[in-house]
Amino acid sequence: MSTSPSSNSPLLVLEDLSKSFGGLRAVHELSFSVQAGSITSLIGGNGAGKTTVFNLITGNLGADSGHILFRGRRIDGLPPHKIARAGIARSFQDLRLFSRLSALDNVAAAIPQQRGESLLASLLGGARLKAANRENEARARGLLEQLTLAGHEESLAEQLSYGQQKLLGLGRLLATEGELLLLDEPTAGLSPGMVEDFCGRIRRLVDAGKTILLIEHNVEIVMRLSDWVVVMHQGEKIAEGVPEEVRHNVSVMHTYLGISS
Amino acid sequence: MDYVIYIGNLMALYATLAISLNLLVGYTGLISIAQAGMYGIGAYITALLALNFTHDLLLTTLLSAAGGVAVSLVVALPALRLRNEYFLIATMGFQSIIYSLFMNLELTGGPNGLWGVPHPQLFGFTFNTSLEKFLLAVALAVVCYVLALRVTRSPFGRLLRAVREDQTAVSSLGKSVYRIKFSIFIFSAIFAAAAGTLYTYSITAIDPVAFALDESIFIITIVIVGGTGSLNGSVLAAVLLILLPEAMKFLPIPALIAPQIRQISYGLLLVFFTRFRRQGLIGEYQDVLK
Amino acid sequence: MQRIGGLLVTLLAAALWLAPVGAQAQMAKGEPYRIGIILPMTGTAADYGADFNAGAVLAEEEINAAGGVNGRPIKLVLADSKASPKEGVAEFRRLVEVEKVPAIISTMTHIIVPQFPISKETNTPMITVGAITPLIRTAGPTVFSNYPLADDEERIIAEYAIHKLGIKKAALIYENSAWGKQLGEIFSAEFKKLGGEILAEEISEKGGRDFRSQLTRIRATNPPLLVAYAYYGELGLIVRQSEELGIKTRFMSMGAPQNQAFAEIAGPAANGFISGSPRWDENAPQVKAFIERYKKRYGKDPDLYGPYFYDAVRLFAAAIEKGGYSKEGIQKGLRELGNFPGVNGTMNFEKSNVALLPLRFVQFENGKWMPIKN
Amino acid sequence: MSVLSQFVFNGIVAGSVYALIALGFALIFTASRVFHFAHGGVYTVSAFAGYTVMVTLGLGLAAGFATAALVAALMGVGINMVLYEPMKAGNVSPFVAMISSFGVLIILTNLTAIVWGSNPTVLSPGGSATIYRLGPIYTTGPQLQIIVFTVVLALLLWVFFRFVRLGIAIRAMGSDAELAEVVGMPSRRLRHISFIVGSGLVGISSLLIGLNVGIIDFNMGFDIMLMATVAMIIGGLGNVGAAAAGGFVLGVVQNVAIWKIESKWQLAISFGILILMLLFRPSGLFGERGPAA
Repeated sequence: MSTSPSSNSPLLVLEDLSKSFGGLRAVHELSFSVQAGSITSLIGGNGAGKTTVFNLITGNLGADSGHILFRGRRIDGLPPHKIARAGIARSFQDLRLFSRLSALDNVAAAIPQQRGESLLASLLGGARLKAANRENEARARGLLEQLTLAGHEESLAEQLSYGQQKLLGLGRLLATEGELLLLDEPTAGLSPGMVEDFCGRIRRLVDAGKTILLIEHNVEIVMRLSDWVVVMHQGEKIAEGVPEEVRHNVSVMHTYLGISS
Repeated sequence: MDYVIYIGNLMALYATLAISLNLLVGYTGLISIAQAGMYGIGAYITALLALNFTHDLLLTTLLSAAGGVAVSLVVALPALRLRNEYFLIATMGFQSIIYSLFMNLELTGGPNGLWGVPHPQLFGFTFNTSLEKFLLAVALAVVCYVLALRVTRSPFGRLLRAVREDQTAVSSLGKSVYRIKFSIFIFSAIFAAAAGTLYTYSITAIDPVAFALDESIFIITIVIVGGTGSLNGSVLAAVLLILLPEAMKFLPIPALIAPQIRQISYGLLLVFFTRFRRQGLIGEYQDVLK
Repeated sequence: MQRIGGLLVTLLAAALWLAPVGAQAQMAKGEPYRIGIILPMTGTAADYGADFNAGAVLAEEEINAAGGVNGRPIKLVLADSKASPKEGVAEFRRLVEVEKVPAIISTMTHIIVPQFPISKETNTPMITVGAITPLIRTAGPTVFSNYPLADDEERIIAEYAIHKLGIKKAALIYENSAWGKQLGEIFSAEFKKLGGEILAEEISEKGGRDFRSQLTRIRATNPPLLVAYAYYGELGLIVRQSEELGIKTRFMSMGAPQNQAFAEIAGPAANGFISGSPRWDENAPQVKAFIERYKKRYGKDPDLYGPYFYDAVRLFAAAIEKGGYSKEGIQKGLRELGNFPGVNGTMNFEKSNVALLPLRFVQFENGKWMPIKN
Repeated sequence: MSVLSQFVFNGIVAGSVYALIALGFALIFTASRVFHFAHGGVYTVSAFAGYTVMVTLGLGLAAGFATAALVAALMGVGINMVLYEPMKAGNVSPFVAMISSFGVLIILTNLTAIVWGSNPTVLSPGGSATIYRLGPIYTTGPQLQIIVFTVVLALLLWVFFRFVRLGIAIRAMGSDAELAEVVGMPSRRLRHISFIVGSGLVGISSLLIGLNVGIIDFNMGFDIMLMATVAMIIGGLGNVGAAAAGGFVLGVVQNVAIWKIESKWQLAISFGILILMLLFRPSGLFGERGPAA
């Protein structure tokens, strides 16, 4: 196993990852990698184990066996917040916004390494803390503005429309400054117009240097956006490749695309 | 006058206890019923120090707070791994164990408790009147309020509320939920223990019953009535709930059932505020307690 | 705020609806003499409060029916300590400052001890009843007790066991409270001083209902004597569960079991139980009359301490008559009463603030407490 | 050895009392996910109601038990209707309901003191129980009755929840309200049924326990609820049979510990066990699932 980082080594590597719940095999000997600066999509039917893979990567679940490497370092076994700090940020299918916090607070809470983030620092206060807070809030406002949420800074997250909540979730994700973004069905439930908007945003993120691992049901979007596609079925990888290859793979047509279209 | 001052003293102590508990319950979503235990730790440490070594106010307060920190570490390390009802039940377990220690250790005087605590001294000044002790309690409440306000308005406070809303999401942002909960738990224990110090000095004799489970429930009643997530609410409710039974003593209720009626009124307040007015008297939002 | 106001109004209405018709006779006229009384009316020790209050109220009613003191009625102002020192202190202060009472009756060791400094500070005389702690002796001139303290009572009980019963080995169980612990520890010390041996020492929780594991430990030591300090409810259960566990021993205690409820709870298992207390001679005519009156008023037997509260109220009434209705007058009055004929015996505060009453030993036989011959 | 066997037996007697209370408590928890502390208040009031009919009015044992069960069932379902159902409809967290429930316990306890007084009330006078000796173990008639009643009841409930459609539905409802509607009954009504049955059982238990102990008092609901909670955690949440088993385990451990440890530490031991369980086996000794994290 090679752990020496080199310029063209992948950003994220999964090696023989397995996880079962009780007797149920959710993920079985799964291996794939994500190249820096790419959009990789994870597709498969319901229960294929996609979200479990996300939970394994982010440390919300512990793998039964196998390794996960990020920038060539093992991250499996680390607690979720350390993995997030290493540069992996995720969104959730059910958003998991801080419902009774303002939109601004939702985004501001995600900014890493804030000065007043520890109890002691917040008790001591001081001018530098105030300045840092102003700066962070300005950054959060900037993000909200980018996401067309200007004017909603003080609204509670739960008071926003569903589309706005999805945007806010993206804003919170971006505020973490993570390098690898795991997006769990970012376009589900959105109007066609908003789906387009989201695709554009995802593209621009990659252009700005982010790497993206995507779970997506909408095949059209997957084909259009992805650089690489990994197909899962019942916890196992059954195919991977560039979108064209995968589209022509018969077994994929049968097990996944055939059913979902 | 001393009676009124004494009641004021109790109000200030309970305001401190309620504010410190509200940081856990209202801001962080940690429903703890071990607050009376932490309060008792401070009270016992103070009584033991004052009877045997020193009744210097600053020293006894600091050592009590240190004791509060030590005990809260013991409670927090396991309890903070649990969520919601499980956390509540674990704190109930610790509350009962702490009470049992007060009740049965030789050191704490067992059920007899400790008595004859001397008046506190600070830089050669002795606080020997009710009024002076009342002012100390008010000072503590003010310090607690100001620091709590500072905490809740800081980025750390934002994280507290974020933890209350969704712990998984907070950890996905690279923030250690455990560290956040741990720090606020300790902060809360420090003020509960300091309130215990002043309680000991104002009453001069302590016993285990003052720090039993009922006391924890009373403190959480103040927090709920005042409004979870509202510091002003905690202060207001501390004043009102101490005043309520005192005021009821002046009502023409038959003497024999008046005490039970007062207890029932506490029960009614708990039911009313959890069922119909979860934001408390002046709480932030309808739904903080959800 | 409005909600709280509404609640108060509702409670007030409920209280008025529940209020019983005043039972006080209107013989005495004028502004009443007020006496404060602080009892545990709620919480685990509420059964004490109910019994103690019954004794005190009977005295209040009788005094007033008989024309009061100096033609004026007396009025008890009841306060609830909730068996909590915090409340006990608050109530003491409230009674003195707001209710303006010049004298207070109080009970329970952990309640009265923090009240001592306030009694001294405000020069308010207090009679403590049944709080048996020797600390009362050193609490200053304002603190009185009309019940002997544990160092006297338990010493005599230990002497009785060793000398009269000729038993040198005993097991001990006591209530896990300031009251029970002091009784138990003082008995243990006195018993050992006289050459006795304590085979086992166990506690019972106030409000506890299952003492089988403690008693099983005691059973293993096969004690010829089991000394038990608990109030009558728990004490009755201890005796009953001892029998159910096959423990064959003689029981001994202070006065707590001397009432009807104990007899019912313990049943025949209590036969041979020896109780030593400064309690009355049941055959004395004034005592018989008192028990009759008590039964008529409450439909049950008096407990141990209730009659001492009855006497405490009468002591204050007599002291007011003698020394006047003021804090100083009442203290002076109490000291000058001479031999006051209490229902429990003759009380005298001339030399000491603690009334010295001789102990009487009685034995349980078929549902009744019988005097021990010789 | 004779001492140890007596300790174990004492534990079984104490455990059957915990188990009896924990049964109804767990049944209600299974259906509604509420820590129904007011159960202790229902226990107290129903005991006194039964006492009034049985002793004060002299209508006999059967009438006493029927009254206690009826009063308890009505109170239980009433509390559910007035408090928990509206909270559920408002999507309020179960621990708010738990605090509310504490309030109801305080109210019922003190109401009992007002109506029936604060002195212990004698339900069965001393000397009325037959004492048996089984080898080195001493016991009484009422103790054996309680143990048998508890074991039979626990088995019946276990069968009910495992094999009867209604029982399976109630168990399923705890985790997923829609699942329960498979039996064609709204989940609301299923919860009402659970409150009626769980509370009715505690009504019967209150008199049974009262007859064994000999006395009842207004304050008896508090301590017993603490122990029932510990029993339920030890056994495993969401499983009625496990809660009963937890009661027995708690009783036996508590009493056997006293064999070697001073009795004053009994309470601390019980809660120590609780915390160890929460830490190392949060799903309980016999539970199927861990805490919903």
